[in-house]
Amino acid sequence: MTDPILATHGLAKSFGALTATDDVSVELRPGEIHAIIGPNGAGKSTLIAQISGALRPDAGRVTLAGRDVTALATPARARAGLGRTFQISALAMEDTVLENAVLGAVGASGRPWRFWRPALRDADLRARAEDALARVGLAEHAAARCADLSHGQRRQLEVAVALTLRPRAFVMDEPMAGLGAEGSRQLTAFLDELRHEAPILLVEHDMDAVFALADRISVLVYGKIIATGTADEIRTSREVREAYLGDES
Amino acid sequence: EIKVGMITTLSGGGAGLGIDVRDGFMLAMEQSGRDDIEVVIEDDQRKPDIAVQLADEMIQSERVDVLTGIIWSNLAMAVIPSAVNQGVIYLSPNAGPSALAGAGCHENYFNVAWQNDNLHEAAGAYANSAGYTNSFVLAPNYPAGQDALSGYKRFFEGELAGELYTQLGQTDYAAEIAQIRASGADSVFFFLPGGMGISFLKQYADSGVDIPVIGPAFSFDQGILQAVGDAALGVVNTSQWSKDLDNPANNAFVESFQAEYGRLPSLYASQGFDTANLLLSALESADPSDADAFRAALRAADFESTRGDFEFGPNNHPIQDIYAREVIQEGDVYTNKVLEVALEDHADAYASECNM
Amino acid sequence: MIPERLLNALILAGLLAVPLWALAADEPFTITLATRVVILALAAVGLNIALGIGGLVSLGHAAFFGIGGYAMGILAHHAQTYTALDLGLFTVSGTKSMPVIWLVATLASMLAALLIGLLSLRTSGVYFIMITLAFGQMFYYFAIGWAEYGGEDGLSIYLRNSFPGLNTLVPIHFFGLCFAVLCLALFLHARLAASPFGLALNAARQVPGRAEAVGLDPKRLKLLAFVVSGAITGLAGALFADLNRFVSPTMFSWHFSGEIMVLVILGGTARVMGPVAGAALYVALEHWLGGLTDYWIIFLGAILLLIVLFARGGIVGMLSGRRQAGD
Amino acid sequence: MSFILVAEQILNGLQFGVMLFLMAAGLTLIFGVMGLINLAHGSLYMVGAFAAAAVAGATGSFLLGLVAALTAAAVAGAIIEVAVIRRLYKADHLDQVLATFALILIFSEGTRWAFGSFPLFLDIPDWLSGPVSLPGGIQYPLYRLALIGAGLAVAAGLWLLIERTRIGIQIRAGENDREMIAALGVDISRLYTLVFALGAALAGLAGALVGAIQSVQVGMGEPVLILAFVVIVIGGIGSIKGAFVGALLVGLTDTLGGIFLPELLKLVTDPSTASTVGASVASMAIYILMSIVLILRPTGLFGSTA
Amino acid sequence: MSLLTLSGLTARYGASQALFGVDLEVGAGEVVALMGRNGMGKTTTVKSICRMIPSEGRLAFDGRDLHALPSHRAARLGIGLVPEGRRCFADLTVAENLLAAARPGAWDMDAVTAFLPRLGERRHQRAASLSGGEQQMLAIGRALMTNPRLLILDEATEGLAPIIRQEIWSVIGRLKRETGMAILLIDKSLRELRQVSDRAVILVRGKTVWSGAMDTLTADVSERHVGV
Ligand SMILES: Nc1ncnc2c1ncn2[C@@H]1O[C@H](COP(=O)(O)OP(=O)(O)OP(=O)(O)O)[C@@H](O)[C@H]1O
Ligand SMILES: Nc1ncnc2c1ncn2[C@@H]1O[C@H](COP(=O)(O)OP(=O)(O)OP(=O)(O)O)[C@@H](O)[C@H]1O
Ligand SMILES: [Mg+2]
Ligand SMILES: [Mg+2]
Repeated sequence: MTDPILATHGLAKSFGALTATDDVSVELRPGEIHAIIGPNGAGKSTLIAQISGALRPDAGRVTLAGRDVTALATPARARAGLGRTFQISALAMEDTVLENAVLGAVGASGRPWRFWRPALRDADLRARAEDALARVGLAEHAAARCADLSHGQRRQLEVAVALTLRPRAFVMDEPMAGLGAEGSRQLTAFLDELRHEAPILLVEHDMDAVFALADRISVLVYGKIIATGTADEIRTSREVREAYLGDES
Repeated sequence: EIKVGMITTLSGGGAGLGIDVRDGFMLAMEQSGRDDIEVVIEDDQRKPDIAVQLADEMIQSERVDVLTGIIWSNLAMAVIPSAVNQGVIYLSPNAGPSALAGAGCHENYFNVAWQNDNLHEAAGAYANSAGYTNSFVLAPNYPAGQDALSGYKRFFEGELAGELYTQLGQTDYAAEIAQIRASGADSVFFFLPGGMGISFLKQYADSGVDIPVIGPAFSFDQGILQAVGDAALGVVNTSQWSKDLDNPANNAFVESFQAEYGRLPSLYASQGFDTANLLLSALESADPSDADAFRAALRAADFESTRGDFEFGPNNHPIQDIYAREVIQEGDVYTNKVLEVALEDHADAYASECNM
Repeated sequence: MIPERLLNALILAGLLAVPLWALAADEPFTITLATRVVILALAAVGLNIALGIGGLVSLGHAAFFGIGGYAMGILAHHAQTYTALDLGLFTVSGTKSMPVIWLVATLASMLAALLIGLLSLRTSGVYFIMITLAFGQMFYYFAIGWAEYGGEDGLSIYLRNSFPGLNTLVPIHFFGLCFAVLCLALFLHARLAASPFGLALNAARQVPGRAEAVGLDPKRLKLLAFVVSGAITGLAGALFADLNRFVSPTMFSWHFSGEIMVLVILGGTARVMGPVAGAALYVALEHWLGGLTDYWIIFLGAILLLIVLFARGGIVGMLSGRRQAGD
Repeated sequence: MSFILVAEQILNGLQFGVMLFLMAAGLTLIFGVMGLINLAHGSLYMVGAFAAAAVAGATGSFLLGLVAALTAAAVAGAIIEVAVIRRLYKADHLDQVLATFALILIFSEGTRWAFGSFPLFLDIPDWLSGPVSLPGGIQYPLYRLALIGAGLAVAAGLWLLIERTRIGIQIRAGENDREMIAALGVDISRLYTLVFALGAALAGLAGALVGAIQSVQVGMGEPVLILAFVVIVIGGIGSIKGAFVGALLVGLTDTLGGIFLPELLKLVTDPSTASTVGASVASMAIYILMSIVLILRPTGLFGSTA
Repeated sequence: MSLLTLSGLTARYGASQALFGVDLEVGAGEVVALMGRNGMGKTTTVKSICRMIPSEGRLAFDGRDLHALPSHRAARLGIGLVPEGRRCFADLTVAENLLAAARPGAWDMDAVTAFLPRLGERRHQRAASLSGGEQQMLAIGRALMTNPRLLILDEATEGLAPIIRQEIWSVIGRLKRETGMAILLIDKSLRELRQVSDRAVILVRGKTVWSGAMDTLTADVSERHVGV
């Protein structure tokens, strides 16, 4: 078995009396999509926040390609190869699609301290951004203002910005949220491709997408992983049905 | 055709003083009947940089012969040195910072009001004559405030029960009044111009502390006495002018001012009036185009001042009597009554440092 | 509607044309007034970098303006009185040379901006507005109590400082000097806004979380913007002091911070020429209305109010019609 | 320094704080509910003081003056809200800053135009004037005690209004999501006008109460405005409780700082330097307090972290 | 007579037009599904009905022209909104959230907490600390407190765990059965929509392209316009 690209080791985080994540260890191996599912308030976003560096864990470690990144702040983790998308689109709404993508390229270049050369005339930055936009199918909207995009297009742009980082691992918090059936299908197909570029840790409530994509699924309930397994194993687990799936599918 | 530039404060909280200076000045101009004098009036908003800009305008564009009007020391410090260095005559109707009386004096700068320390010095002298031996003194923490306390201390011969600097623009003096109450002083000297003085006096009167208070005229002037009300009654203050000074110039001034503007004149109005009359008297005998002659004519101060005798010392600052006045009530109106001369033919302390 | 580029060119050309006309018509004061516009615009260009691109609503920029002013005042005062300036470890002599004064003013305000920024950037929103105001007020009260340099009376410098090759006492020379500095600052702003740094800063204002997620540190970006911004406003302060040949604590007052901000908003926040348009209109109003009535400030207020209510995006926004999100 | 003096100074600090609270409560309410930085709040304070002085002067009744102050300020507030502020809710915060700045200019000069350039007279009514003796031998002005009482009563009333009444709940809901509360059938415009008028009335009341012991003059609102901003920022914006604690902290710091800092410095330097340097530091004291609070707690003492 | 009538409704966000002619009717007691792909104008239609954005065309509720009314007056006519994204008042407790919206009628605090018992249990908890599903319940309860004649649910099940989605659907079913309230529903799950709705209206690019009884909606039509 190959070494994991991204792994958490016993992550724990409490808010006062509430334990949001409790000894969570998950691994993301090359080429796979690892889905995290669980009831609302189970601690999924809290887990993502700890992986991305937005929240400091009370205990536990995060490793990226074998390197311990627990002590690094968010920007440093991004530079170390972690690409994330947000549950609620976080884009610079006043700017154009291209500018948003170039922003990712600026971050990836690690040189935001250049004040003289216009960013949009920098061939490297631009190439990187345009490439990412083309891959998510937003190339012809490059000049559009982000505020004028539809919900689905914004989700695509979220992914494109993460792509400009050429990350070693993706972390995605509910990328399908708010997408219609058709949008979900398209994004599902895209993620299926993307996994070969870098593995994806996927938090999602859309079970069709999860069962279609995930190589492995972990179920988080009350901050604890109660089960990890293939789609079929999870689908049939009684515990998971009671806590999460109900009598669906 | 002679052009006079007046830069004074006509808007905002300090506008009352500027308006009085202007009105007093213009009254004299009108009474002179001369129509060859043009007065250009501009509002400095009590901002030094605006005052400087206006001075530039007056000098460069309007090409005035004489500048006047500034109320506040800090604005005066911003405008006067550079204006007089450009050859313009400046007549101060109000501010008299020590820096311009001593080493910084200038042949083109004439002060027609007082050097800043004068009224405080008189207060110190009055405190001696009233038999006080232990004073509590307070003033805002800025140069004029520091000058005020040193002016008082220069003449006061007793001990200091306490010395406090308050914040500029402070409105609540409860803490200071408590200090005064606890200090065991037999008199209080304060210099708190404008609204600060009103606040202090009202709060002092209500506090039950009954140590007698002395201050310069600024907090007891006609313009603000009504706002202080009863709290000011009986307080002794020092001034080079008073409404009830009995001389023909003053009687005529008080009467004509009241007739023209429908209110009693203030200290500032008298200063504006005197400034204009000084200017008019000099214009009688010389033309501003002949600078030396014109300066000599100003120095002669050959005019009827509302405060009686008036002459210039070697630094072009007044030598004059300063009175102790008491606040009284005349019908509905609060006003002042002269008690005694606190300092006679008083000159300022900085004249010796001036060499022009 | 005029394209913004053309409008920008027109504004600059107008600002240059007025003093040239005044020179021909022998109206030296108009040149002084134009110089005042240029210098206030420069201060506002500084703020516009922090406020417009970085979203840092600083109500303490008077601190830098004042520091620049006092740098000039102190150096020139010591040169004028032939006294040495005691810096604790060593003493230096004063100077009347503008380039040296500018350097000191810029460095001093950068240093102050660095310190104030480091502390203030822990907060955001209204808290940021107020903490910057607090720092401004601290400087203000410090200057009032600083008896050595005149306290609240301030410092007068009898002769304007010198610049090699120019006679700064001639109004048009000094205007040209200030105008050149303003043009440099405008150019800097324009380049900065389009640069990777500007893009990153702009994103850090709109979506700090996203900026972090692509490996950028919003705080450091904003701190740098604040420092650059403070430096430019500080330089403007030095020029302003030289224009008036006078410095006083009012340069530190919160009114001044507010006024600089009003210039930016009036002209159009985040627009390159906004500060220039704002300063020109404000100074013109202040100058012309003053002659009309004692209560002219009422009219100034009313005009400002009408502009906010009916001209979204400030003067430049109104004339160019280019919408910006958030207008 | 005697116990009596210290106790009296603490009372003075409290009284100053309570007055600041009246100003700050309206400001924090308006900011919290409408997200509006109302620089013109100080003008409403001034309007209150002038109305009180004018009416008390004409009728001889201080109470009528207070009523006039409340009414005038509330009406002025409502007019501002309807005529200006309402058009700016959707605009940038910065436009609101500019608009309320313009309002300051209009109000200040308008007041001067209406009432002249000289300060007005407003005095403490006879039945509240003079000192009373407190336990421990403290002589303290009755009026200032009344101010403390009035301030505390307003604080309690305001707290009840905001926390316990349906209007208060709706106001707080509007703070969270203005569009949503309207979509649920609450007339948010009216509620806003009401909140604005209420905030204005509190400012007007403060102006009138303070006007009796200070100078009623044009521009009197500005220094208090800055202090009130300091208060609400220390307390945490939008929090009535925060405004109360912040006001007391600022009141005490400002009052005690001005007195005790020079005394402390006298221990290490000569009295004259001590009093000037002490006064300088004291004038910075509240700003120093505020920066320390914000550096340690970037959203104030009781501010939400959002 | 229909309760809500929209015809030829247009709306824009600043310069960009979002609705180009929406026709929609909801009769008393009827459950209507508003369907369409992402960005087709469903939420915009809802915002127009609730007077949160300006619009033009015919927009009437119970015979009254809604365009003449501000948002709160429209709501008082009896339109209850469960908005996209829940939008509970985060700093208020559950009880305060409900109280803020209360209008006289059969749905009062007791009725709502009896109908949605979880809200009763969480009465004193701040809305911000509720789980996503509970917040959704609260949003529904809050809309009920206004005693609406028409309840609008915009993506009421988005972002919720499957088990909670089922709970919400059963609540909607109960509302339909037990109260006979008219309901306008937006959701992406066609299966559940089919179960509860009487009629469907489909929007494409801000225009009504299809409307009819739910059981006449063929797989072919829904595939073409909605993507499923
Ligand atoms: N900053 C915080 N302070 C206090 N409690 C918090 C904080 N952030 C999250 N929580 C709580 O921690 C728990 C886990 O929240 P989290 O956002 O991780 O859930 P989730 O699994 O992502 O849910 P969902 O599927 O609804 O997005 C919740 O009960 C939440 O209320
Ligand atoms: N605030 C806004 N400003 C500008 N355009 C907007 C805004 N909100 C929505 N739009 C645009 O209006 C159109 C309709 O959006 P709307 O939100 O009504 O779609 P929807 O059918 O509800 O989609 P979804 O299923 O994603 O919720 C979209 O093109 C969208 O980009
Ligand atoms: Mg989540
Ligand atoms: Mg929608």
